[in-house]
Amino acid sequence: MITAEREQPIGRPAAQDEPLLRVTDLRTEFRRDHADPLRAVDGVSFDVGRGRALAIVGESGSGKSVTVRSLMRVLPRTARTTDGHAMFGGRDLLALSSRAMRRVQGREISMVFQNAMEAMNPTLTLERQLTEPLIWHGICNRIDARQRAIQALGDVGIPEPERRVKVYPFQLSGGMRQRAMIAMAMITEPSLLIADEPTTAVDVTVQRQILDLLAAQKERGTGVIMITHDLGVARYFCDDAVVMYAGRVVERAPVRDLLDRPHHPYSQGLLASSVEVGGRERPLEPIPGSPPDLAHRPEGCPFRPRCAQAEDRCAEEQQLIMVSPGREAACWKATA
Amino acid sequence: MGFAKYLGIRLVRLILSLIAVSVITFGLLQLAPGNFADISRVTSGATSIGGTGTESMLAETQARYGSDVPVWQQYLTFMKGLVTWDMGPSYRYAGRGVEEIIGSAFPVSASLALISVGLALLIAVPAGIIAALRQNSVVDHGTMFLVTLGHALPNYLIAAFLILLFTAELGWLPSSGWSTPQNLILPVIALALGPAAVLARYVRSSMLETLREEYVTAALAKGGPQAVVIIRHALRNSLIPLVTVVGPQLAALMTGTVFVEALFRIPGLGYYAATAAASRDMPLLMGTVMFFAVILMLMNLLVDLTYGLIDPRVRTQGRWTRSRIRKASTPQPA
Amino acid sequence: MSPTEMADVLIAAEDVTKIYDTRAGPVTAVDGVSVQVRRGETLGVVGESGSGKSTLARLLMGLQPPTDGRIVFGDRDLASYRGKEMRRLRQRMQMVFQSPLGSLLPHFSAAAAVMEPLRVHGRGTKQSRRQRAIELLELVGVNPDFADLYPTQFSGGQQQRIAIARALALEPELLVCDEPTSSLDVSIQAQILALLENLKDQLGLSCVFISHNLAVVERLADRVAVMSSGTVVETGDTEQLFADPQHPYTRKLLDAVLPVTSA
Amino acid sequence: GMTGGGTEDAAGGTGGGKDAVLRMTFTTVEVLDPQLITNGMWILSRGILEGLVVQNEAGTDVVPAVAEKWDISDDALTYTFHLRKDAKWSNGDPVVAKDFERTLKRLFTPSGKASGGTTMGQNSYQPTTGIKGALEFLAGGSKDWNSVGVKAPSDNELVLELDTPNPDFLLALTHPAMLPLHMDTVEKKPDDWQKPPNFVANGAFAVKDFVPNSSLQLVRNDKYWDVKQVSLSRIEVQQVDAGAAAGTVTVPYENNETDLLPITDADVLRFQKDPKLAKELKQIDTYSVAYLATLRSQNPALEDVRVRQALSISLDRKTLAGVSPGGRPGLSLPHDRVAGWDKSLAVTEDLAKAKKLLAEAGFPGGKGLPKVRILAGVESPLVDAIVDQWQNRLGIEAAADIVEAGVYVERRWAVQKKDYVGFYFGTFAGLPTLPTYVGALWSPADIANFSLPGKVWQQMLDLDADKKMDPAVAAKRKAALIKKYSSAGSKEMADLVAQAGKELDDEKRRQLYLQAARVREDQYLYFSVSWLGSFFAVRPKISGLQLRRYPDFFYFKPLHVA
Amino acid sequence: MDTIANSQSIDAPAGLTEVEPTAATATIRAPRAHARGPFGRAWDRFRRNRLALISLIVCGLLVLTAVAAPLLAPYHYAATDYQQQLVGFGADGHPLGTDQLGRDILSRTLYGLRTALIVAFGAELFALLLALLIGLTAGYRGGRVEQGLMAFTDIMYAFPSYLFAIVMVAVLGRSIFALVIAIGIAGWVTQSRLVRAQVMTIKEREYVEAARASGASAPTIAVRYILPNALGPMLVTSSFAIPAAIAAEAGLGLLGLGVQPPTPSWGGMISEGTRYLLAAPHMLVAPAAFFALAMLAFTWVGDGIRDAFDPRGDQR
Ligand SMILES: Nc1ncnc2c1ncn2[C@@H]1O[C@H](COP(=O)(O)OP(=O)(O)OP(=O)(O)O)[C@@H](O)[C@H]1O
Ligand SMILES: Nc1ncnc2c1ncn2[C@@H]1O[C@H](COP(=O)(O)OP(=O)(O)OP(=O)(O)O)[C@@H](O)[C@H]1O
Ligand SMILES: [Mg+2]
Ligand SMILES: [Mg+2]
Ligand code: NI
Repeated sequence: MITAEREQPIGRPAAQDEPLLRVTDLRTEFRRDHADPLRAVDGVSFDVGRGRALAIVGESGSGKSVTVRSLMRVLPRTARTTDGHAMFGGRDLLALSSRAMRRVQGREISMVFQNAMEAMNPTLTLERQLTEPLIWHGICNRIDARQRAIQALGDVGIPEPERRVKVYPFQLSGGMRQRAMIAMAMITEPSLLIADEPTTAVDVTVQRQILDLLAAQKERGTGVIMITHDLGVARYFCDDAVVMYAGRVVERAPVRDLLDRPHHPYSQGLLASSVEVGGRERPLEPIPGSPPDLAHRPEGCPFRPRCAQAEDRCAEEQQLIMVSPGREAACWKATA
Repeated sequence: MGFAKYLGIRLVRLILSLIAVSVITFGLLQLAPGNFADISRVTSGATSIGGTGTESMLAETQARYGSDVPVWQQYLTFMKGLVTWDMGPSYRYAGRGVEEIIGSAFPVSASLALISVGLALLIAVPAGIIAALRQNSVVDHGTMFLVTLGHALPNYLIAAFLILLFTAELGWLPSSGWSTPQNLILPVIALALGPAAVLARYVRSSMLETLREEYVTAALAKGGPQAVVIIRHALRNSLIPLVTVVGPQLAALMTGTVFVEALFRIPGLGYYAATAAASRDMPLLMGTVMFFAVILMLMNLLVDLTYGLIDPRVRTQGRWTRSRIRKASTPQPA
Repeated sequence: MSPTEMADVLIAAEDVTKIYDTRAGPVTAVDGVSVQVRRGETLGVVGESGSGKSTLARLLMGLQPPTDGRIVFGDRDLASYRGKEMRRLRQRMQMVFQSPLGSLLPHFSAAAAVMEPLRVHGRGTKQSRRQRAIELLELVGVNPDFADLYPTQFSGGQQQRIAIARALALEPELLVCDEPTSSLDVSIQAQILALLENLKDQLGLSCVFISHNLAVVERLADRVAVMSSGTVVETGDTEQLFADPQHPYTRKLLDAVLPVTSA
Repeated sequence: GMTGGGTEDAAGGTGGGKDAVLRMTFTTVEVLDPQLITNGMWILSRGILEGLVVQNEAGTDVVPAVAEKWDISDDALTYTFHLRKDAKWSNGDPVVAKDFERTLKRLFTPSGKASGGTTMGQNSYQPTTGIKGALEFLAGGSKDWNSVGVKAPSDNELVLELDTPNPDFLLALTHPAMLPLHMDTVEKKPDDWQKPPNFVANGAFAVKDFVPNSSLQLVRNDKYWDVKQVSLSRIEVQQVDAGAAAGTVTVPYENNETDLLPITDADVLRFQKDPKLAKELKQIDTYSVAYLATLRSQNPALEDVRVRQALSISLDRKTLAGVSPGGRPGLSLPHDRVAGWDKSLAVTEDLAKAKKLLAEAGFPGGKGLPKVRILAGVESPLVDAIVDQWQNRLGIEAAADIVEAGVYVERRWAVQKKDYVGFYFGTFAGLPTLPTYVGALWSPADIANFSLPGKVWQQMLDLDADKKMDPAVAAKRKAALIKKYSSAGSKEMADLVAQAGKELDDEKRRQLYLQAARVREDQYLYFSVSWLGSFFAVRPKISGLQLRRYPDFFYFKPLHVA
Repeated sequence: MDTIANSQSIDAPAGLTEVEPTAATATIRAPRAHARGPFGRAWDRFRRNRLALISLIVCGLLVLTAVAAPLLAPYHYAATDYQQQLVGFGADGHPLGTDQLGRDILSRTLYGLRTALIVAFGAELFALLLALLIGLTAGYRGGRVEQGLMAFTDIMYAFPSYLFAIVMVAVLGRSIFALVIAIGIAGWVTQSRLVRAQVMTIKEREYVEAARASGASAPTIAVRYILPNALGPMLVTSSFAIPAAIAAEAGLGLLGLGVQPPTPSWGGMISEGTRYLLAAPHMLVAPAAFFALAMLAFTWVGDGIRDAFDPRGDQR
């Protein structure tokens, strides 16, 4: 539900008529036995532009995956999206019938998972799995689908695609597997690609190749949501970024601006915690403490217990507000 | 490791195990008190007209049939018979070769077992799936209650109740016999319910586990219709571990079920084996025990091979063993 | 290597090879590797997944015997230690693992986990051991009030701290850390790295630090060994190696690094 | 199963109805070899194989069968049977005297794996039959077939010679052991002769199909010499293990799947209570005697005859008889249906005297007497009831000791430990004549053996077990032990039986046997507890059933199905 | 990796935040969290499972009933009454009727419960001890020892247990002790395979490696580290094995290898009951019903234990 006093999200200037995806006030909770539901995503809003990549960064458990799974409508059975809109091509993804949603899933929006080994069925050949979306969506027949599968594998740089299409996922190396996963996501030429930490399971050298592969897709106009907790990845690949903390968006900005000059103390902390090659002389300034337990969310600003700059007014939570054009942060400090 | 080599090693191990089983069995049987001649006198001869219980006669019998040869020699003779599939005549079923008895009774037990396990699967798989899909719902609990109940009653009791109900009360089905298809219905049900319960519980937990797998989510995210995803992605993978449970169950049923066979007058192996044990019919007993061991071990081998057939990870990586990929989840009671 | 340098070496792997016999055939995990750790020095080991880093760590710790070559601790071949002697030797070398939860016994409270190595070696009384455990927990930054909680009741960072406290309990000379931060969030990773930096300086530990994260290794190590498919392709002083990588593989690794800040 | 249908056929008359089918239930049949003690032999004698003679309607005498008539020599030692010329095997071969000779030769040939299928199974020959030289030949002592009293001088003449005169010889010939086999087939197909269609019968019915433990199908044997008298065209036998299937055995009957069925225990009570079923219940008391036999023990408590007597006369046998339907108080070891039985043998219940005897023996009120056990191989309400009576009436400690069959047979002969005294429980039946019930069943030799003190019996066992000792020497020593230690009663009984064997006068012989039996009863080494009966459920449409007390109970031949 | 992080934040006690060694940040200190070990948490989860809890109570009641059988039973189990043979339900003084000797079925069922439980628990204990001994040794020692022990286990696995039972009962006599051994031996094999599998998995855990690295001896590791962690799954199988043992006792009773009559056992009573199935069906009802009840209760307790030890149980 868009609250009246809420401003339009800014991720992209509203000049172009509509962003590819506009998420507003998304809330998702988990049912629990003998306890109140657990709010994993608590009023998240952002835009994804055509041909642009949005990074969602944040610590483990901050709600990144639940956010995108809510959009994709592939939540665990115990989860339920209670609120929000996700406007995509004039439709609200969250309001579609499950039938209608199925036509969007895998065709217009695809997802790349963190660990291809787990996200691909070990007992089906690549061909079966790659052609599934084509056949399910009635895009083409089995024979053409096979051709397209081979082509897609070739596109993501897998050598000998004709042979590889017949193998099982576990017969590929980690890097190739992840590429195959991307090929599977791209085979229907979706306009939005959601990638949930697509490179955490692979080596740095492979990570680079995969990011380049995704960048090529972006060039073709595909919008990308990329979840990562590696700020280097965000900087390298993405255009915009949202920083999540405890189910909330605490900062929203173009990636470079965010990393060069973070506004929210949490973003600052993340940056200060990052170790990077060549940064040996810079002293490490870790954020003290650990992320909040969502079941026991602190009053007021959720970051307050760990925040070195916390003040009395932090007992009341600040909304996400504009701090400069194209940038928003949810901190009293940021505006001052 | 190549398949041929793997198979070779497994077969060698199987043979060594069989030799060990035969030695232990033979040894144990030496310990068991009583012998066939005396027992048959008591059991069959008890009401015989003019059968005598005189000491002299007994001594004579013992001298005549007594095992004069040393035990090891008897063992070797037996093993030779086993290898040449000519174990000599049974004592109790005199004039009938042990191998002939097994050869005629095993197909009966085996077909009964196959049909029963088939029925058990027919009950268990849908029940397990429905329960898993509706986890913690009334449907789930109801289904599981019913199947568990099937497990809570021993099969001979179920068999007796079935006879009471369908034959004595309703008169729908023949009580016993082994000649018409109708004869199959009751014993198959009696034998299937227990395994069905175990299997259904297994399917359920395995299905629950698979449904949590990321690739199921991934398939749904590709826009797959739920039914297709469940059948192609979830079901198939959750049935793989089921093979390990079905195998031994099938083996156990195949080698016969004493009471159900007796109750329904089914000329199966279980009844032979039980009567052989009770009457110390050594050749038949040794024969059936060894046969049981062979079947069980072959079944285990078959399970492993089946694993290879249905799980490409095993087949193509040359890891012809299920232990590596089997989930370290708590097994169900078998 | 000069004799004086030799004297300084705490532990050395000399041309060690480790071949695992698996059902799928032999796997050469470590292939003719030689590395040394001098006293007070931290040796960083980087390399891609499966390059044999963990195997090397286990070999150094004497948890597995090498297939070939030898590990020299002090001046003795590890293989020459047997039974009790070996167990006594273990007090001088400790290890921190990748998975913080996985390396703590689920049914041991934080204090019990830290006391356990002391108990194993029969050090002190129950009270004194507990006293020491509390001190250690404080040292690594775990509130001693929570000493009686069980591992799952702690967050990942705290679990790793407890694991570090346990490793320090016996006051080892050598600490082998196998990717101690790679399962942690950036913010928590920074905490643990800061802690390790501190401890190293305070206690003058010799350290083997394994990671696939170049930045982390750069930060903590005095010298770095780069591993690729079971072999060490390059070793050198950290600064030198990062500034001027010799081996193409090292260069490839460094090229793939994505900077966070614009520099 | 296999409801044969067509039972409606009402032709009923001689050789009439085309499809008069009898469906009956029988116990499990292992093999169809009359020369082995198995369940199978009792169905062969009902009309599949026919011997020289068969029993008359009451089972008291014989009537001609394959033998048309016979002559008995004056010394009563030689029987010459004249075989009927029209007797045929089901394959058309004539039944000739040589068939009997060859069959009996097979019977008397010590078994070995090579000898045509007679393996370690019990040989069913009844030693009391008394054919000359048979036992020696069987025991392997003689290899000369000519020494055995079986001769076939011509196709139609069979001569059987006896060791001693045996007035029961003809009845003994009705035992399955004496049935003829088609020896050509047996010898040609040593492994397969029992399998249909190989099985060659000479009785009213031939074997069409045989599935061990499940079913047996018989069809009228058109080659049978008296086929005109056979009304049934087919018999379908369902084999049921009454032990395992207990509780549901009557279901096929009530479900109209079988027409003739032996029933026991509670099912009898249920049938008796049901007005309709009660009419279909047929009872016959058998020659079966349930008895207790003293176990040897290191503890001599039961070696005092007063204790044994007390235990026997304290029993309320009337109640015991009520425990199993059809039972009657077991008054003596010989059944009262045994020809010549006399009330003088009957035990009298006397609880007061029992208590007195116990006190005299040094166990006043049962004090000091070790727990008295009853060793049994099967559970039986009778055993429970005896234990119960001893405890409640006599005030002693008692317990049932039900063991597995193998243990049972072994323990019966062993010397029990010091804390174990008691009896084993058994049932037995024999040819219903005094010579059998006194001279053969629980023979004087048995009594002598059983009267030995535990310690001496142990020496006997040791002699048996000593493999190194020359058997002749061992036998001698055993004989010496028996001579020295067996009870006076057993010796007296042996004398009486020996005299009776030689006595040719019927009444005198009877008296001698009765005297011997009385002496045996007074030893209380064995004593009867119950005489058993049998029940059949028989559908009213079945007529011609002639129930006898023998284990083969009835012949198929006279049966009709309406 | 992520899942670990997730479960941590879920399990962290209220407001539990850590103190930095460097930063003296004032952290909100919640009241001290209650220390909960794995068994404690398993019990918490178990308690919340209503079916399992009820089943546990039923099991408890069954045990109590078994203990108090002499007090509860109106008659001695062997007391006969020839005036009242085979009377049905609700007869005078015999609410569940009598058997063929006029013995009270209620009393016999109660005493039979005793036999069933003694045999089942005894056999299970025996099997468990054997399984632990062999499984732990095999799983921990590895190499030749393991191969030897597992080959032995495999052989025993291929061995029909009824044969064992017959020989055991034949050699040892029909006693509770013989039954315990016979049934225990049948159950031991599967369980020791399970222990071994457990040990193999646990052995790979880093905490075991950590223990080895800190110089713990092999027996210490096996008993102090591996055993407690293998216990959860073992408990599950044990609770499933108990009904199986009850069933086995019943089965042996049917073969005539059960406990010595007149001591009642459910197996014996059921087999006796089936003999009078048509004539006196009431003889079967009580033992069969009790038997089914015990089977269900123990099975569901097993289910509950399994769910309680399932780490995902937290997430539901
Ligand atoms: N299946 C689930 N059941 C219950 N709670 C869940 C489940 N999945 C996620 N959560 C809750 O939702 C919160 C957000 O989880 P999410 O997976 O979105 O985090 P994330 O930001 O993706 O973290 P990571 O970087 O570790 O992937 C978690 O803290 C957890 O408490
Ligand atoms: N116990 C084992 N048995 C068989 N093979 C093993 C074993 N441990 C490791 N390997 C193999 O040895 C190789 C090196 O493994 P190792 O764990 O040392 O690599 P690593 O560099 O630590 O990798 P990672 O970064 O993934 O931890 C791998 O190919 C691995 O599969
Ligand atoms: Mg995530
Ligand atoms: Mg590693
Ligand atoms: Ni992660």
